Amino acid sequence: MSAAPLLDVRGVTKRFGGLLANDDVSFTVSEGEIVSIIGPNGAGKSTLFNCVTGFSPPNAGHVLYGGRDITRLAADRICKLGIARTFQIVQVITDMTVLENVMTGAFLRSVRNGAAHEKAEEVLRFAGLHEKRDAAATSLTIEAKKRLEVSMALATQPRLLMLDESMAGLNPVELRGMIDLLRRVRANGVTLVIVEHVMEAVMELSDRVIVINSGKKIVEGPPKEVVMNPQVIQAYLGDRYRARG
Amino acid sequence: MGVRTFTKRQVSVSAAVLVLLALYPLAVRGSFPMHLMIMVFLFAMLGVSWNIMGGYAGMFSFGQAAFFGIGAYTSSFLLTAYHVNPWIGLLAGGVVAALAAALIGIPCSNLRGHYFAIASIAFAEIVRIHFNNWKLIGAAEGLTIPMQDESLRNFMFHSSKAPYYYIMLGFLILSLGVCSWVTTSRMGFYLRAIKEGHDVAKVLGIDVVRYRMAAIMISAFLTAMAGTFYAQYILYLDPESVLILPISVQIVLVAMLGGAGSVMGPVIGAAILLPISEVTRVKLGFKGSGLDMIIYGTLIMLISVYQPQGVWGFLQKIGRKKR
Amino acid sequence: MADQLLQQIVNSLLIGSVYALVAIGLTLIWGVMNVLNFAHGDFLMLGMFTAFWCYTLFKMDPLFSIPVCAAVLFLLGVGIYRFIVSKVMKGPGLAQLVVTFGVSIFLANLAVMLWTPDFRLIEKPLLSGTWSLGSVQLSIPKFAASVGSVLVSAAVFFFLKRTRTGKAILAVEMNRDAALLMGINTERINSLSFGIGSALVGIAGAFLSMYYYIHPQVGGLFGLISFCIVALGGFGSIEGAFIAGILIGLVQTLGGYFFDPAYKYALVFLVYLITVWIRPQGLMG
Amino acid sequence: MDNLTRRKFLVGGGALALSPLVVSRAFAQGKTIKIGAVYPLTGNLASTGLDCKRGVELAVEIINGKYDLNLPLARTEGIPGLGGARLEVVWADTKGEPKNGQAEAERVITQDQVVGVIGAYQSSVTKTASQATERLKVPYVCSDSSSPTLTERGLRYFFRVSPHDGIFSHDQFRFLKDLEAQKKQKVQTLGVLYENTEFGSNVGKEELKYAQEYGYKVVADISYTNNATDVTSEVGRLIKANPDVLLHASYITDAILFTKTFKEMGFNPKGMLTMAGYIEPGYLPAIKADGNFIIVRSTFALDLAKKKPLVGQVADLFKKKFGIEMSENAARSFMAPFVLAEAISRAKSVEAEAIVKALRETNIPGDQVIYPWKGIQFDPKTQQNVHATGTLVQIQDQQYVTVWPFESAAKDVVWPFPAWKSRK
Repeated sequence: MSAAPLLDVRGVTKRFGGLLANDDVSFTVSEGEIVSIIGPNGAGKSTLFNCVTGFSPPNAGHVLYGGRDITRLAADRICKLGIARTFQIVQVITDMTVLENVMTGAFLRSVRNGAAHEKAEEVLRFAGLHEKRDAAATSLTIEAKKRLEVSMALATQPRLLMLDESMAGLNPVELRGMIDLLRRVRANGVTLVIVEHVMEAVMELSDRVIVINSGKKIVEGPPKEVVMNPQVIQAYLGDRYRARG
Repeated sequence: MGVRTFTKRQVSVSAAVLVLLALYPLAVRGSFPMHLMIMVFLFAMLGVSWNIMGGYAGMFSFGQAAFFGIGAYTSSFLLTAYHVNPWIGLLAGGVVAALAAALIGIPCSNLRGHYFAIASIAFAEIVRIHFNNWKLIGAAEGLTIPMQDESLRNFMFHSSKAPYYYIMLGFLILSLGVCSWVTTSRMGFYLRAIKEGHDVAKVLGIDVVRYRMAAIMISAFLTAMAGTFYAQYILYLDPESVLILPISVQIVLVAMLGGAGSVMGPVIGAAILLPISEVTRVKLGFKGSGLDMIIYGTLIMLISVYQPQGVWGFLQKIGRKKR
Repeated sequence: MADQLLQQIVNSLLIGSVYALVAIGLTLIWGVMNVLNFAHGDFLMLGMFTAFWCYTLFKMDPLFSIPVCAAVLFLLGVGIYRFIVSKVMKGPGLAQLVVTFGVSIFLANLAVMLWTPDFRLIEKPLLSGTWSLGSVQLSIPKFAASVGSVLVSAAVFFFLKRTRTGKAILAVEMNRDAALLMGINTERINSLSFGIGSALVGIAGAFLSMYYYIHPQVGGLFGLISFCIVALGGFGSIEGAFIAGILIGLVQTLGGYFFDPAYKYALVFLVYLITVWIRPQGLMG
Repeated sequence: MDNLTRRKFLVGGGALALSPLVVSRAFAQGKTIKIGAVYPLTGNLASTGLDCKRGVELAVEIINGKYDLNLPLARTEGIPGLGGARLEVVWADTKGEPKNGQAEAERVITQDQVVGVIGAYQSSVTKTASQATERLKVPYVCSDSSSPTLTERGLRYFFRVSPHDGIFSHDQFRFLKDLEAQKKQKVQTLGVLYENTEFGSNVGKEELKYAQEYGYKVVADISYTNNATDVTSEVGRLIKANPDVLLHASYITDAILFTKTFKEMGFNPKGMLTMAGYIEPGYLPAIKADGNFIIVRSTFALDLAKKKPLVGQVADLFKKKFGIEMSENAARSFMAPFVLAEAISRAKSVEAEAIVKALRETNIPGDQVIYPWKGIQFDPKTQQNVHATGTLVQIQDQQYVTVWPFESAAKDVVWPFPAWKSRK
């Protein structure tokens, strides 16, 4: 890691009334990496996403993207700079078709309808949704909706893609497909930060894993090491991983 | 239908409708059928303008009368006080209304749904009350537009309603053009995303406040144009005739009945609602029982319950089945 | 001068608490099912007419016909919910907004058809006249309405916080899905809330009928002002509605007295707009 | 636009277009002559509009039939100048909206070929309707709209029989002067209270003008929003200013609310001179005894019959025909058909220019009108009836009683206004 990191989170703290959702969290993400953030429910992972992407700025600390301080920027400005994200609960535009949804994302980098259309078609082919392009977004299965959401984010042509539980609720076949999709996304040069509960995906995809508990970062490292860490096993992982395994 | 493509059938139907509409003044006698169609076009235009902010961006404005009135008052005031040509007044009215829209857009930039609806009513009421007391523009007495020679330049015609008819038809086509340009362009996509939710819009890099603002301002501009037309057509205006809540409600109804969020919806809505209300007035009016308004209220309830997507959606469904 | 000031403050409190009484029913309906009832003012009108007919036909004073007004409006509310509002709840947001406009136009004109657009007053209500407290004139029926407003607000507050049904209503208000999971019949809660909300405005109608004229169009401005009060107080907040009602009463009366009566309602709407600009969720939201 | 609606339009439009066809206005004599009557027959003002309609209906009946009344054209059947042609009214509903005033005036002229128009009660609607008649060159005789501006526009085809708000306001001041001179009452300060739609603000303007002219001091000048929920702040201002006389211009809703609030807050001027709302048919039934001693401007009162038998005869006919007493609105609208028909009769033609010429030459003597006027003659410039004046009536024992001009008074005026507390 010689060059400046793509994303540099420094001492982010977020309070909701008396509740400390993020407590002095720091980490970095380098260009081309896949970093997973894991932790029990309510650990503050989604809050951290919101702090980074401008949806709810932190009370203290800084977020640097490509060396630039983006802590106080509005969400749409951050998106324009190249950070795209998805939500824990799938967010698509319900009264649009699949293609129109993706075009809405593509319009960020192309003003004209035709260009956006082309880009959207390209993304849909890439994400394996091309056949469903004229279907209403509401008619899709959970898996297709998740793919759609990822496609919408990709259509904004991000450098950094942050996915909030994109694997939840998928069956094993669908899970393979999604893992494959994310690999190809990375191969195209997009850096990934994912919040995930599905450990199978985390273990397979991640270069590095960050573990958060009660708003604090407790461990960071390669996936194999992290799962061996007694602190992690105690805090959260143990039961669940063993039960699945 | 990511890219708008017109089928041959659509083009030929539109051309036929346009020819029929162009010939209509030659086919009818008397002023009432002309007046009726002018009112249909006027409210269709108002509905189309509402649609840009309400149907696409989900800002359910119940205060369009404010923009309508501002348009009518601006051109009429400029005409009566400074002899400014009404065509220039038309543009000035649009600009003033768009600025007023920006003024109200700022405090309302985070309001959605019901909250926006109430705020828009409050705004329109403030405008109405102020205009009602503002001596400069005639206060409650309103403005009477002085009779001038009839000419296109003066935007005034006495011997026939046909010129008003064609001008209003032109305005309607213009607003339909703006609306369909908005829907197929980036802005239309963005507005629909904003309607879905501010979060989903922001995550796609959409500057929510800016696009909402743009939608309100475009809508206000077109609504104000219709207002100037109204003033030149009726030649008199007072706050009670252009700034009241029932006008705003009727605009929403036209859009909803036809189909909010579709380009042609409000046109269909106006073509159904206006003849019903005008004809019941002429046929039932002198009995004075309130029956026509009861019918109107019932109609609104039935539409909301059974056809909430509007007639346009219903027609499209039928059209699809046929194909 | 000072006397009139005191008088005006008293008047503000009187009209403000009546506004609050009118608005509480609306905030309940809005809070529980997120439906904005544009016919609320017309419900008020029907409450007033109910009191009027009780008085005219059965010689029943409005003070005693309060339960009748509440009952009639409760049934009307449940009926309108069941047959009309519940049918659009799953539909597009615009239909939800517009449907009650239809109800409003329908009810107001039905009243014209049934009862003519004549103006009526309840001639000799039990509570009438004024008390002179020093230099301040206190209208007895208005004072009664204010006391009623405080009592009703308190009763609704305790009903929601203390009773089983009330807690169920609050649960639905906070989180519909969770309430459904907890085994609460949300459909029943909806129609109950609509009924209670309507009954409350019926009570307001009974109090108003003691001193206000009764007319098919009487509800319009009351309805509009109660929307502002509800949005100002924070949706679904009983205490918020009460505070906002008093605030609006003060703005209107003192604004009219010191500034310009022609602008007093404009001031009310302006205060509302400024508040939601700063606090979109309302005072207590 | 879909096929169905388009077809409906074309069919509807065609039918509308064919029905009246091109009936030449120079129609055969001895038939019927149509006049258009434009009124708010539905909507908020429906009851007023229907009131006006009754007045017009009775007038047309008298013109077409043979009645032994001292009214123009009463003793002959139909219009003598046109060989006894019958008068027929085409009714048009405005819903009280200005845009409908224009549309309906145009509709009755172009489709029903009416030769003249009457109406429209509300001044704003009369404005648009009379602009339509001006464009289409058809005479308009108005006897029920009171905005002074109507006859200040220099319209060629518009005539007004009834007094306007300026005249009414002037009457109030002439009354005050008479009161001071003849009844030895002292009046120095005035409170001017008016609602802020067109009607009220016009009256307010006129009253302020006359107050200065007649040398009264205005201690309160209050314009307020109509249809208010509460008027305590307005009354508070009045109490603080404490004027000798209150001048109040309001519609009925505010009239009721103000009366109740005056009583509640104990506002006791020496006199209350009011307009419009206080004489609407709905006011007294609603307010009952609390209305006593309030003075209202009027053009008509049933008790004029004592001094003018014609009034009693017409009022009796009215009551027989409709089962209710003739109201002020009905009485005002009553006169317009006579004026129009009488002019047509003299013109012996239905050509607009001929009728206008005849209208200008109108000279109906005072004993042929049901108001206490010297007659009907139009000012050559404004075309306003120069003899139109108002009367003042006072509510005494819940009845409207003519109290001014003193020479037409049915009863003495009660002055000063008895304090609320002293009443039982």
